[in-house]
Amino acid sequence: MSILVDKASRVLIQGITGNEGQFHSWQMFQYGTNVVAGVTPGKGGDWIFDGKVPVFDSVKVAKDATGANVSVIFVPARYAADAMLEAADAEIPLIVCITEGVPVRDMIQVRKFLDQKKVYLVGPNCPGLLTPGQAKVGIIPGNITKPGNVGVVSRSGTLTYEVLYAMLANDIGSSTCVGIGGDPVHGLNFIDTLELFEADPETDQVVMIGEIGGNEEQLAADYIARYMTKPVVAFIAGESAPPGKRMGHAGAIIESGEGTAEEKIHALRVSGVQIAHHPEEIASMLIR
Amino acid sequence: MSILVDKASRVLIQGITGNEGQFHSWQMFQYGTNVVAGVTPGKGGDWIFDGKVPVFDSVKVAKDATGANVSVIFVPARYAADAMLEAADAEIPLIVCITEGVPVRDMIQVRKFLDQKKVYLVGPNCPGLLTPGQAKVGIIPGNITKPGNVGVVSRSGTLTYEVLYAMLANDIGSSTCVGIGGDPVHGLNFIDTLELFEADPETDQVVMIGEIGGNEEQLAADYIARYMTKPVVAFIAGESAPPGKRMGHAGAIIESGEGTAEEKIHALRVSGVQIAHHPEEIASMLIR
Amino acid sequence: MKLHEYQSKKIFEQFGVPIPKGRVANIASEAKQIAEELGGRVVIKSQVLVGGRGKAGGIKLAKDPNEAMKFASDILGMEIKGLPVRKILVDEAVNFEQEIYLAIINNRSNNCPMIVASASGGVDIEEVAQLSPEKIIKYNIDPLLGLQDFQARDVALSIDLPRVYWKNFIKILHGLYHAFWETDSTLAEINPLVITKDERMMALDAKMIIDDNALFRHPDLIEFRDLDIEAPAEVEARKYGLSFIKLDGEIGCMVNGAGLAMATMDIIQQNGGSPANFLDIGGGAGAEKVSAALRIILSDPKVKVILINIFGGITRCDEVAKGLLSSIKQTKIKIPIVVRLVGTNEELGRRLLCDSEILTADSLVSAAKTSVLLATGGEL
Amino acid sequence: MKLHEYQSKKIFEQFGVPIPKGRVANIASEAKQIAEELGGRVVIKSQVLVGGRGKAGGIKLAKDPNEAMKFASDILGMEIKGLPVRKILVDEAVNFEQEIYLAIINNRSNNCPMIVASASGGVDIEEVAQLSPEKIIKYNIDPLLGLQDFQARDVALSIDLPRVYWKNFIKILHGLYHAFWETDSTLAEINPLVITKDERMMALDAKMIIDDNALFRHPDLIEFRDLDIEAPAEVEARKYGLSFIKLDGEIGCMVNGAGLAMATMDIIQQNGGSPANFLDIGGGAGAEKVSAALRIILSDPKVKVILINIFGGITRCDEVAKGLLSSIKQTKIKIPIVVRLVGTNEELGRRLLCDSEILTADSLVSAAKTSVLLATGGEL
Repeated sequence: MSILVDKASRVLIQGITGNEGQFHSWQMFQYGTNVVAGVTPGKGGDWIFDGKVPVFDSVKVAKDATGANVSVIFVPARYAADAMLEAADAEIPLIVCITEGVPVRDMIQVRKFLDQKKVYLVGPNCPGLLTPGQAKVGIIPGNITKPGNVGVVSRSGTLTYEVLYAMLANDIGSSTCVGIGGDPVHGLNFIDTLELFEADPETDQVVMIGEIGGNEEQLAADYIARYMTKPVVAFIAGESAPPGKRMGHAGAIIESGEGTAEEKIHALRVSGVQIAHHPEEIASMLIR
Repeated sequence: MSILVDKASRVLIQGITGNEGQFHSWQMFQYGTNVVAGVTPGKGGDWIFDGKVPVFDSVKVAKDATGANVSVIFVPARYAADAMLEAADAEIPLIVCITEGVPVRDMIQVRKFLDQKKVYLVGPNCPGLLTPGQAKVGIIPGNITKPGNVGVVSRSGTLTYEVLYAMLANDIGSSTCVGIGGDPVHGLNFIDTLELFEADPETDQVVMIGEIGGNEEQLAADYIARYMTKPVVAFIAGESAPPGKRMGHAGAIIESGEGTAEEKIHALRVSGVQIAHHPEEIASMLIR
Repeated sequence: MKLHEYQSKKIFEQFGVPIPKGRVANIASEAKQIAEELGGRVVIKSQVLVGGRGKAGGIKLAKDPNEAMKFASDILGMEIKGLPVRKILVDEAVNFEQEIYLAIINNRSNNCPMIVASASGGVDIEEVAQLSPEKIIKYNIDPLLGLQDFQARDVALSIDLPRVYWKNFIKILHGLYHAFWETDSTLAEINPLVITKDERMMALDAKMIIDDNALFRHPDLIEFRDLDIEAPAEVEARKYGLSFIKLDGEIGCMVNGAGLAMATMDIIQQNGGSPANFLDIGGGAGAEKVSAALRIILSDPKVKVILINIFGGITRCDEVAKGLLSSIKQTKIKIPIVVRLVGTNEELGRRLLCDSEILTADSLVSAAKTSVLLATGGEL
Repeated sequence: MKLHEYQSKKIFEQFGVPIPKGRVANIASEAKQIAEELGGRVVIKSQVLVGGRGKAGGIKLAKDPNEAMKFASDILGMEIKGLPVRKILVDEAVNFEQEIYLAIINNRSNNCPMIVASASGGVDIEEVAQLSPEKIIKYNIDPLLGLQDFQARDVALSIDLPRVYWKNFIKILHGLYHAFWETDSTLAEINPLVITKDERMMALDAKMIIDDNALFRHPDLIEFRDLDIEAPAEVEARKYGLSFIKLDGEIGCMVNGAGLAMATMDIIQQNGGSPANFLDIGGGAGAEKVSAALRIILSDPKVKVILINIFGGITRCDEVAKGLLSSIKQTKIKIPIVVRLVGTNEELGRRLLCDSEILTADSLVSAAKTSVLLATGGEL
């Protein structure tokens, strides 16, 4: 069908009554996502969206009451770790943290705790997930893609939209789009997502959007060479970036010569991945 | 054969050059235990026991060099947690901590770390293990028991010796004796040990020595009723103890009416366990 | 190590748990002065390490400084459950709406700290636990991760705390947790945590127990040990590293190992006697420790017989025998001593004793029987 | 946030890592005075946030107070890699036997802190890492459990540290680890950690980078931010929550999202142009943020064209258009602006712009091509 989320996903939103949370929750709701609950501590008992979605004080209570199995987090950065831990402690199997600016130390602790819990985390600092026509779980605009056979995985936000938009202009849709986020410590990585796409019968080919910093793309290249049967097209942003300067994402630091765009492109090319020069070119490299 | 240790066990001793460590290591060595290494940070390169046992600076190095698969810890209380963590980190599968007086907070952290590592911990504050004629791993005197078909498990130290001694006087030997220690937070418990004895073909019957405090004996009673096919004889110390006073072991606190000797004896009796009135009586209740 | 209320409150305050204004005093006139400083209405609280102080008359509400002085004087003269009151805490009187119970203890079954909380705090919390266990909330904390905000909120939710107090409650619970963890406590308890009429929260009472084994990490807390409240014999025992507890019987016991010591006491009781004490000389005790133990036992005039049960493992029987002999030489001991020695160097030990007046037994049961016989005036 | 050496040393000292005696100064006479206090021989170290200070002449050993004053005066007049030296650190000169490298950073692959150590510390550590990677020890730390003594010993063993220094080294490594963890650092580095001729260990140089996202937890550290060393445009950008980095090209960029901003720069370069900056206005940027971004770009006189690429998601295209129009109204902008707007409210945004002089493009590639053409003096 798709990976991670579909129309059966029962979505809970942490921070549903905040400014950003409310805006995007409404977008998700309008898209047709099965939003079953919101959580804002201190606002339990309220209802939102014309009385259609109940708000709870805690994730545990919300999960017990609604059977939520996905949580999207929109709370401010300093509370994000607590929100992720709460969702994991309540054993929500898929946690998507949109919040950007979460301290690395918090994420290190969250990851260590989550690793014991066997739950999926996507993000933080990511646009979330979109399975076109079924579920929008995060902030990827719903109108820039349509159902199709291309799995999309990306470390970037608007760059992903650019790619989806170019695909749509060429009448190509996607099975699921996954924004994994660009922070140095995060949840789901390229390999995890590629594995899921490889196993998904609705996905025939994959687009992978990387950027400078770290070595996840290189590891993904290795994985692709060994295990992927489906074709992969990739774009790596940051060829023109000077080394050692922080590029908005903490993740986009070139660490002492490691993690340059050249290096990543080379590794991917060797693994048989087609490389696009710019986002719009991707669409033309996909199989109709 | 026995449980946990036998003549094939390759024993490493942490704190081998300390006062207590050296004395007991020598006893173990003389008993015929396969002592393969000692660890004392800062003394790596030395040899001990007439040049028969090498001393290393770290457990990892010692394990790599000698293939040690059991570690006994004799270091002072304030260093015991570090020693247990070091052994666990080096993935020594059986760690026996003799040291008494380890802070509870340290043990809470150690247990949490060890639970991730899948290693056995016996103790702390315990006399260790003895498989008669094969391996003495700890401080249980070697001359007070002989090979036999009785598994012995105990929260106590000298009380265990008393029981073994009475058994020996009646010509009854033991398969393995396990002192699990009386601290509130510790490793192997009664149930873990009973399970091992139940599965051990050399063990035909089990002696269990408990004391006031906690609820491990009650849980064991439940386990025995459900799963044990081998007969169990038990003695519970502390019938005469006034409530609420600390009895040497932090574990021996009667917690608001829970953990009295009466309660434990009742639970065990209901589970079909024979109860001895005093340690010497145990010998007469065992099957020849 | 149990801490007094005033000591626990001092620690709570350091960790951000609000407490009433107040100060400790040991003379009545000081109580008057503190009452004046605090505006008159105060609570005078005896500082003794036992429960049920209130019911024993050890806590009184004074409406003005003069009454404070009077009550202070009364309470400072009291004995509560055998403990003399040497110190009182003089706290501002607080009007409150609700009493909450909030504590952190170690959960032995799960090897982690556990929050225990109830909306029905106060003096009857144990009754609440008995009659309405559903009103007691228990909540485990991951010891490596520590208390998280969401957990503190869950606790607030569970005890139906009004939302307006959540923020404050979360802060207090974090404070309590840190106080518990950082001081190596085995118990940190607030009972009651009150909501005052002017909508604040504060800890009206405080109780902490510090892990004795961890005191090496807390040199500042060792000063808190209140030697006053301990029997001199127990203080002496600690000095020599002996584990000693005074009881009411007539047969003094000296044993190596806590379990064996309890078993020895049990056998004495089973044979109609009553132990005068619990005394564990520990592993590897030498002659000096043994003589100290003997001295401590003999300091109790009720003791009629001494039973010594040693199973030599680390402890060597000859060392024990030497200790006994040297003590006997120094002090003129008038009561009979029954000794059972088994294990390491047992022959050597027995040989050392055979010329003395010390009686030896070859089994624990016979040693107990002999002791009981002698204690009840019988003859061998 | 990168900290200066003197700031990092201050933190190290708080966490028990020994440092040389010394003080920071910003005038040469002060350096002289400090040298007098320290006994004459001192090292004068420029405090600028770039590597290679020594090779650039920014670190000098002075044999007496007068020389200290002279060197201080020289160094305070320098620029190192474009950064003016505003402060110097005057440290006692230390004679040493060995230079050790010791650092803690985050291991992205294992999501945990990692110790990096080498017996061959000093200025050439990067060369050591290149040529003899086996001389660099890497050691992961469980973030919840924290650094344990045995691990510190393992590190000492791995770098063949003589045993006499172990105890000291373990203390220093614990200090460094705590400094790293407690301050939310992403790097805490000592290079070199020296063994002095009189057998002490101390951190001769210190480097820390604090996680900007965690500064809310460290109000005391925010004061450490050295605005001097940042281009005014970058300071301004931070004020508005914009992520801005000055580069050397001629085409100013304004994009929403870091990845898309990099991709936009890449396309400019692929088409023969060169970007003047990286500028991410972030998600949901309103009109005010857009005008600020425009002002910042225009403050660079080298900019010949501005390329604005907005993919509206959270960001609304009409808000961006409004921001642009209001800026244009206020400032007379003489250079061409090329805009590409897609996504949320894109129609509305384009309609707002159609009467202005702003050029619009319908694809990223065409926007880049137009910008390059205009920057190189071409005409449409």
